[in-house]
Amino acid sequence: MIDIQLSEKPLDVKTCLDWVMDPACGGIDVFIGTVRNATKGKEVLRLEFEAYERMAIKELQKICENALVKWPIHRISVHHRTGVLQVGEIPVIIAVSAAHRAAAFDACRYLIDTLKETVPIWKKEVFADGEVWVAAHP
Amino acid sequence: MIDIQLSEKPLDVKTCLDWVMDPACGGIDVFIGTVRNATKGKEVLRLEFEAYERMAIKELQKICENALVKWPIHRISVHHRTGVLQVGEIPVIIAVSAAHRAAAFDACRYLIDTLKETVPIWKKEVFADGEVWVAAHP
Amino acid sequence: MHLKILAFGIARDIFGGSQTVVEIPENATVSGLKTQLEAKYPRLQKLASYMIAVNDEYAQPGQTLSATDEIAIIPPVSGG
Amino acid sequence: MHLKILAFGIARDIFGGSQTVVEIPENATVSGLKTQLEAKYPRLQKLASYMIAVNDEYAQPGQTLSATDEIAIIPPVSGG
Repeated sequence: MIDIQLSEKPLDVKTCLDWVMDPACGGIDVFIGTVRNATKGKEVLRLEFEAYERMAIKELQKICENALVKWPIHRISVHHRTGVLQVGEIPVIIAVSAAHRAAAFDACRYLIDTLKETVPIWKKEVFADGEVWVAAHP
Repeated sequence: MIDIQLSEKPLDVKTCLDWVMDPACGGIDVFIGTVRNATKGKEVLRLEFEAYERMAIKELQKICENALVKWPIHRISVHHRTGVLQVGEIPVIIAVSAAHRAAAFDACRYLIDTLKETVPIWKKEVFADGEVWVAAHP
Repeated sequence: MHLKILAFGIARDIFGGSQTVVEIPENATVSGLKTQLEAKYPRLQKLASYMIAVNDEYAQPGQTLSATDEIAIIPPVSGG
Repeated sequence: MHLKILAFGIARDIFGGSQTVVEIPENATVSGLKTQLEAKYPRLQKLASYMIAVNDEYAQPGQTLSATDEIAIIPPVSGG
């Protein structure tokens, strides 16, 4: 069972947890991304996220389906934020429930690693003296 | 920075998250144990947790300090429940924040794996037709 | 044929807008489109990489394009 | 000397209470205590394993015990 959301509004960890909780599950692993105040020693003022929304949801659906095939997990919730985020805000939450914890950990890590590689979402870091699209240039 | 609690009252994920969040962090990994409705195909009615409290806190402190030495992580929160828990309730929450996600994942997994090996807390599974201290016998 | 190309992230900055239109022969491939885009927008060659998506899927270089496809340029992603 | 041994989990069931008292020679070791406990409570030998803790720390087999130590029997743990 897969729950995917792209949202311009603040993400809520409890919503994701409530969705993945299941009486047949013994463990849940949750990854929560947060906006850091600095990158490579330079102060970050805010982040701006942009998504190719329909394709992003399709790619997220694919990686979640892959995870359900690769590991004995029950439920996955992936919520990703778009728009302007301040330091401390949450760009992404990934929650995975499973009967046994190893599968939940492995699947959660696979999901965030793969999301960062394939899902068409872009992040701009805004500094006091400029801004940069992350990963755009070598 | 380490936050350890043993509690007879229901655990709260948000409390742990709020504690580990930090503007210098880019990611948080959280493990949440939940009481499963069955073990080896047999229906579980409830779990009963018992701790050797002072020693449990001391052992938890040790493994958290080890994690802070082994990985570049910022904050750790470990809350463990004692007493009687129903199916779906939360025996344990472990939250770890870090600048980069790999360290948060590795440390969180180390903490739950090691907790289950060394921390003096015991769990009794109660079935309709009897009860058993988990792991007591070969 | 005219192809409308959607742009996101840094590609939007390079195109100077959220889409651009190119004139390209019938049955042109993804590779052909990339060549044409790079001629029109040389800054694309400075990117770490970029992909073309056709109808919400990553496209292969040899794939042919049609005027009815939804085509997008996907610069290096950085979600999460 | 008299030693009071705290018990948890299945050890509490085996002792029939949250502690037991054993009479043991001065300077007895952890190993010696285990031998004596197993003689008094043969069910301990059926456990997957068990440890002795002295003053809130896991103890080594050769460690000597004193009457002022807080001693506990630690059956296989199963937290989490």
